Amino acid sequence: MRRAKTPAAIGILAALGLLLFLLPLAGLIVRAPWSQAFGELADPTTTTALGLSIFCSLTATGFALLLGIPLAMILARTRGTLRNVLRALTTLPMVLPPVVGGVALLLAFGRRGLVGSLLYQAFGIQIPFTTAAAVMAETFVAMPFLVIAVEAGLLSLDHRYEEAARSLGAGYWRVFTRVTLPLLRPAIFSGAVLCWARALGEFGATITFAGNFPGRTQTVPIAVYLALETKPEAAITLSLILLVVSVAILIGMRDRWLGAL
Amino acid sequence: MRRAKTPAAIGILAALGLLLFLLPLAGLIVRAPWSQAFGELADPTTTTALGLSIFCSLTATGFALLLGIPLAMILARTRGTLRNVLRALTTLPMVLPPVVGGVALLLAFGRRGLVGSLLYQAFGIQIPFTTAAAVMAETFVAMPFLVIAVEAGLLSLDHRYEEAARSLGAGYWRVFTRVTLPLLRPAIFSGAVLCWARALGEFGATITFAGNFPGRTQTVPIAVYLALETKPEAAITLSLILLVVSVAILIGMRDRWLGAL
Amino acid sequence: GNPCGDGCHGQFSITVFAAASLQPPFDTIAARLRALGTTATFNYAGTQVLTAQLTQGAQADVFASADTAHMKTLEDAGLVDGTPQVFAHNKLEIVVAKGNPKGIHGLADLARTGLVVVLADPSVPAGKYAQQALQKAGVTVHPASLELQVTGVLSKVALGEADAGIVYVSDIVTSGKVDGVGIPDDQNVIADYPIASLKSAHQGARIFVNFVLSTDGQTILKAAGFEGV
Amino acid sequence: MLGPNGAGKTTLLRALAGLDDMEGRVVLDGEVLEDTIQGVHVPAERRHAGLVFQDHVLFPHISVVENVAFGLRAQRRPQPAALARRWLDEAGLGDHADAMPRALSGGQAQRVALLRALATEPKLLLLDEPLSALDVSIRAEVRRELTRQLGSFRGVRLLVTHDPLEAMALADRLVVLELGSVVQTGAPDEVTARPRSRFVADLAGVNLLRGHAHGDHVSLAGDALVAAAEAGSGDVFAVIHPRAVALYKTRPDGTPRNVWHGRVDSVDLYGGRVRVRVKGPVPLVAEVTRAAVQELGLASGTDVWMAVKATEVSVYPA
Amino acid sequence: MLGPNGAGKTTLLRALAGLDDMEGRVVLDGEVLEDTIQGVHVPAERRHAGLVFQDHVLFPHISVVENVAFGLRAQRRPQPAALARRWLDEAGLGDHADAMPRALSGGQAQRVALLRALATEPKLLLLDEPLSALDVSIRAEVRRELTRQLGSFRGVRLLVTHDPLEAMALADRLVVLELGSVVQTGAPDEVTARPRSRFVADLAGVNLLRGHAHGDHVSLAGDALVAAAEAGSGDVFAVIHPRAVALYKTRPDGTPRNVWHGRVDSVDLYGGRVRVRVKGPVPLVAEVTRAAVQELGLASGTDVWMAVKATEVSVYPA
Ligand SMILES: Nc1ncnc2c1ncn2[C@@H]1O[C@H](COP(=O)(O)OP(=O)(O)OP(=O)(O)O)[C@@H](O)[C@H]1O
Ligand SMILES: Nc1ncnc2c1ncn2[C@@H]1O[C@H](COP(=O)(O)OP(=O)(O)OP(=O)(O)O)[C@@H](O)[C@H]1O
Ligand SMILES: [Mg+2]
Ligand SMILES: [Mg+2]
Repeated sequence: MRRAKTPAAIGILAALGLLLFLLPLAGLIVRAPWSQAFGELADPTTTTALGLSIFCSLTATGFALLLGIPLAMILARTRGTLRNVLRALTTLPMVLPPVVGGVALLLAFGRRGLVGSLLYQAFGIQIPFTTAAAVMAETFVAMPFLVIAVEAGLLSLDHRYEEAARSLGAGYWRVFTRVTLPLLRPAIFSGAVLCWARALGEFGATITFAGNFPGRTQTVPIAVYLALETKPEAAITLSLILLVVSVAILIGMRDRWLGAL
Repeated sequence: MRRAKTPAAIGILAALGLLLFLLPLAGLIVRAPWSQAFGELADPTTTTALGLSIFCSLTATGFALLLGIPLAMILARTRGTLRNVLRALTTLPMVLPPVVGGVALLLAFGRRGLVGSLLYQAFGIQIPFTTAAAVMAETFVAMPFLVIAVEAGLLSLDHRYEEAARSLGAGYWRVFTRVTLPLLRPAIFSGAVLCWARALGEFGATITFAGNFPGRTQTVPIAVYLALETKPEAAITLSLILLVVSVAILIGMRDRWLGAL
Repeated sequence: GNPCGDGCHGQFSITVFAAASLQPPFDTIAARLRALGTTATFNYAGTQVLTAQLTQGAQADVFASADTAHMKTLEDAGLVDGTPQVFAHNKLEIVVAKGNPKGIHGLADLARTGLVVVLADPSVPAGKYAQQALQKAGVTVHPASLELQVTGVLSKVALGEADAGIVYVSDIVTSGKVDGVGIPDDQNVIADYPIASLKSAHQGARIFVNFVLSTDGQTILKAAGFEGV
Repeated sequence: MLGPNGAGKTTLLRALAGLDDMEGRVVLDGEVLEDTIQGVHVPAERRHAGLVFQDHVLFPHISVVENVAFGLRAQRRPQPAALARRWLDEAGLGDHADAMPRALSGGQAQRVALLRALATEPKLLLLDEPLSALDVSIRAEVRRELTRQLGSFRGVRLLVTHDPLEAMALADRLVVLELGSVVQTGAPDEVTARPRSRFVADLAGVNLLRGHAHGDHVSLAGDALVAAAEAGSGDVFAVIHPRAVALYKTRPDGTPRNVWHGRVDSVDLYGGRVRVRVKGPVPLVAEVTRAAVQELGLASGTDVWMAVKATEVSVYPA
Repeated sequence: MLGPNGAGKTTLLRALAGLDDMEGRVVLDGEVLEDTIQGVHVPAERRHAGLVFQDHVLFPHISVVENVAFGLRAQRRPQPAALARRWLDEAGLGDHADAMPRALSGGQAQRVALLRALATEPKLLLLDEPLSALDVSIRAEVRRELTRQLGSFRGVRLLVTHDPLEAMALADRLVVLELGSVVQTGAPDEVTARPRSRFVADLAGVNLLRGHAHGDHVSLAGDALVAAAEAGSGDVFAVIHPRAVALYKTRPDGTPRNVWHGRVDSVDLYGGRVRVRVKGPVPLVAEVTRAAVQELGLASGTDVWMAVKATEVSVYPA
């Protein structure tokens, strides 16, 4: 296809936009004490935090998929004001400053919280300060991205595929798993990537709701924050390691998953 | 259309997902000292912070539109690995812990930063700790949402509309403003909403890069953070005010803009 | 008398970078100074954020830190004008829920099983001091969380998630939502709060520093739970 | 089933398949599928109704053979893939079994969609304009395949089409739907011989007039009269085949008892012949030879006389 | 312009409109629009080429009149909206001027798309299967409108179609494209009288055979011989009209010099007549009456004899 030449103005604006992302990154890379990077990587604190971060963000993405896809399905078939209200509610965790999100989670699921107090009295279970709390905080903050992407995918889905499947005798679950989910794959995948990225960088809600304990709730962003306090260079290195890991995963997965359909 | 009955399992999962959003919100609402809410609203610190938050988040959204749409256009027509790399770069600010994002912005645009030092030496301009810095921090953190949404919109756009316009004699800018932008409106709008919501809740990068000066850089999330230190009830009230404002705007705008097309 | 000593005239407008925990007394001090013609603008944040901002070239006249280590960082970077002066001390206290339902009377009680204890991380000053205090008392606790800020400890106790923690006296005074259990002086650690005017600060900086060190300033700080110098 | 756009053909098929809400009763081979009054609704997946859409709607994410096997798997038949492959082989599509649907041409895809529906051995086969999305050049081929497949299919077949050729070629019985109700039904020959609506007349390619019969003539709205052999009485339809309409430059004197004046509206090539649409008190389409068009110098706007023998007008009650 | 799927018809139109990259030279009224060798490329927006797509592609976000006015505004004509409204009024679409495109029926939308292109008074009008997305029932009407509009249009018109009727009705000159190159060009009658490819023969509805001429007969691949009046010599095409093919149950004795045996492959209704496709050494399609089909009991699989008079075989060099 022959397109009109892109005017310089568009190119310049795009370049400015890209610079806004690239310059800070360049700043980090220039200032990072690369000689220490390997030492940092060998540090058990780093590897533990990295492992926990990856575990928590993937688990949170898993929960977001489990709860978010059904939620998006309900949203997509709701009509009128109710839908706008539900949608706005889903967008809330994005507007809420994460620290307040953490406080809100404490008020709901903490030892004295609305639901948490019942759990504590009945089973002696306390959610905060556990890895489960970190996963929950990340799910809370990151799930909206998945829900919004999947809902958009559902709205643009051609429902005749599902109808064809039903008329071929497929019941709900067969249609859902063999037709709906595969057709939604691009939307689910891009939503999951956004969700995962957001969960990986989550800090405010996690520290407030789950606290900070190495190996249990200390994810990389929290470790980075602590390192900023005592050894800022290490913090920068740690952030870069997080970036490299996530970029590698992003580039690696995108083609494999989005390319196929 | 007659759909298959939604199995209970889907409904239950969706309800669980919704509860994850609703319970914390309920927690906030139950615990908020409503008697103080009006006093809080009358407090000039609150109103100043709210005004600044709205100004900064809207301006940041404006910049994100100005830079992000061209960037998305370039991304949408790039192919192969370069595209994956550019896309991953655009997703970075989401993965980066916000405080590190703030440090990165300082390293790039601070008085001693890569570009900031040049600006300072040449013009005596210093970006950090100004309202401009707050806007920049919010743009940095929130723009990816817009870029991703607009790029997705561009990829699913039927380019024959643009071709038809060209063959009718419309030059680049006429096609862009009269055809491309109007057709992209739903994508641009939903991207802008996400971007705005994220900018409104931004805290870590803003406090690090722009500081915490009432009336200049103290947005609501920063005011909330400070209030958490000294008077937690006020922090909760303030968050709820932020929520109400943003939900009102979200519900109000959605129908007007998305309904039309 | 004149709080700023000699050579203090006219209208000044200064910028103060101060640790977030200093907000209540410093806001009062600013109100008093404004009556005398000096307007102070504050940038309250965590000490380490402020340090990062200052080393990256932030323009400020006064820096009030919650510990000496960060002040030292700035001194080493050549950003401090003159010698920093300690303007307040803060002692540690055990923070418990209102009414002390768990009956905690000393550091030794923190080692009890079934008690949820939250401390600050050893890499932040409050955490480091708490660690020292526990060492002096010969107590080993298993904290549920190592908070990044003192306020994290405070709010977890205030919200009932934790049964006890170790914070500064001033935090408990400011909060009003929790009770404090004193730590004997032989186990306690005293935190120093240094203040300094910065390079290229103008004259108003001295006025602020002097007021903080004056009797009036010290009274305000004491009311907020700090110990004077 | 035939009907103009928006008549409700698709809606009816979807309701029969259980995909749309409806009011009424559907009984197939004695089994009640739907009964609003008694509150019966058999869900789509248990109706054994095969549905073929206008544009194939093959599942894009699985191979052709898996598409055909989809319904077999849903029915838990043994060896679904092998069975699906057999269906494809029989239809001469075996080579494409492992291709993805997007690699097929439009005609192949539509044939696979038909096989996918047939493979489940439905009791009811619903086809919604299965050929209309195809190019004219491959339509004939797919129509042949469809005829063959439908011929050997034993259940009830319901085909929606816009195309009269298709309807005549494939149908045992025509149902004409207009504005949501059935207006005419019967064997193809019957229906086209006695059209009861403009739509059917257009499909059959004949002129339809409506009027009131008085023994040997029919009076139309606007005072025009049409002489007919045995008109009967009451409200009637009158049908005149375009081939029966002769055109003249001047008023003809002759046996034809119907002679009207008019003005040529359009001239269209139609196969080897030409269809001339004439406006006037009795608007008709005449089918004449190319030679006649040149001889009479017919073009849009020309004044002409039309003559029709009374015996060529067939009249039946409205 | 005609051609099978994937022949490159759309690609050619797009290249002419300046929307696709191409190699070669395009000259319109003496103005060089494209010349790869000299590096000339006039961008699409300055070519004055009106393009009409298969499915209208009206801008969905502006009203019908604004759609028509779009090109006028781009050309900075005075009073674009009033002018656009005039075009719509003339075409009888004035009532829909303020409607949004999605409120139009398919036929109306396509007519508006045509007006949108015509309103800019292009020097070159490119139409890519403008009728193929329409229902059969409204296609005739839009075709009439198209004929009228194209008749009064003075620039170069290039119409792509799959439909032979459409081609005959609208074209002054046919261009047949296959596999990216022009295979035949000329007036419609010439092209259909002497098809040079299976595609054209199918369109013309005739049987095309290819072989080697030896005076009074043509030998086909596979040893079959076709007697023809004046075959000439060398590689030739032979054309036989389906109406010239007679069918018999037993081997006929008579004047026709060409008698072949075959087996019926399919029987299709075609208007009032029936087309019988026969497989055999010389595969042909015969057009016979319905009565003949019943009399001979023709069905798929029946053995038949075909007879064709030598004078009905027209032969011309390949
Ligand atoms: N019997 C009916 N009862 C209620 N609504 C009807 C009925 N028939 C048709 N409709 C309505 O008419 C509209 C058009 O119907 P439908 O799409 O079935 O027409 P169609 O005959 O398939 O047209 P096309 O030829 O364009 O495919 C639909 O919105 C449908 O809801
Ligand atoms: N002359 C050519 N040079 C290079 N590529 C060509 C040429 N002609 C056709 N193609 C390629 O063939 C493919 C099909 O072409 P195109 O879509 O133009 O076919 P078409 O004749 O319009 O088919 P349809 O009848 O299905 O619309 C395109 O991918 C095009 O790139
Ligand atoms: Mg339909
Ligand atoms: Mg094409």
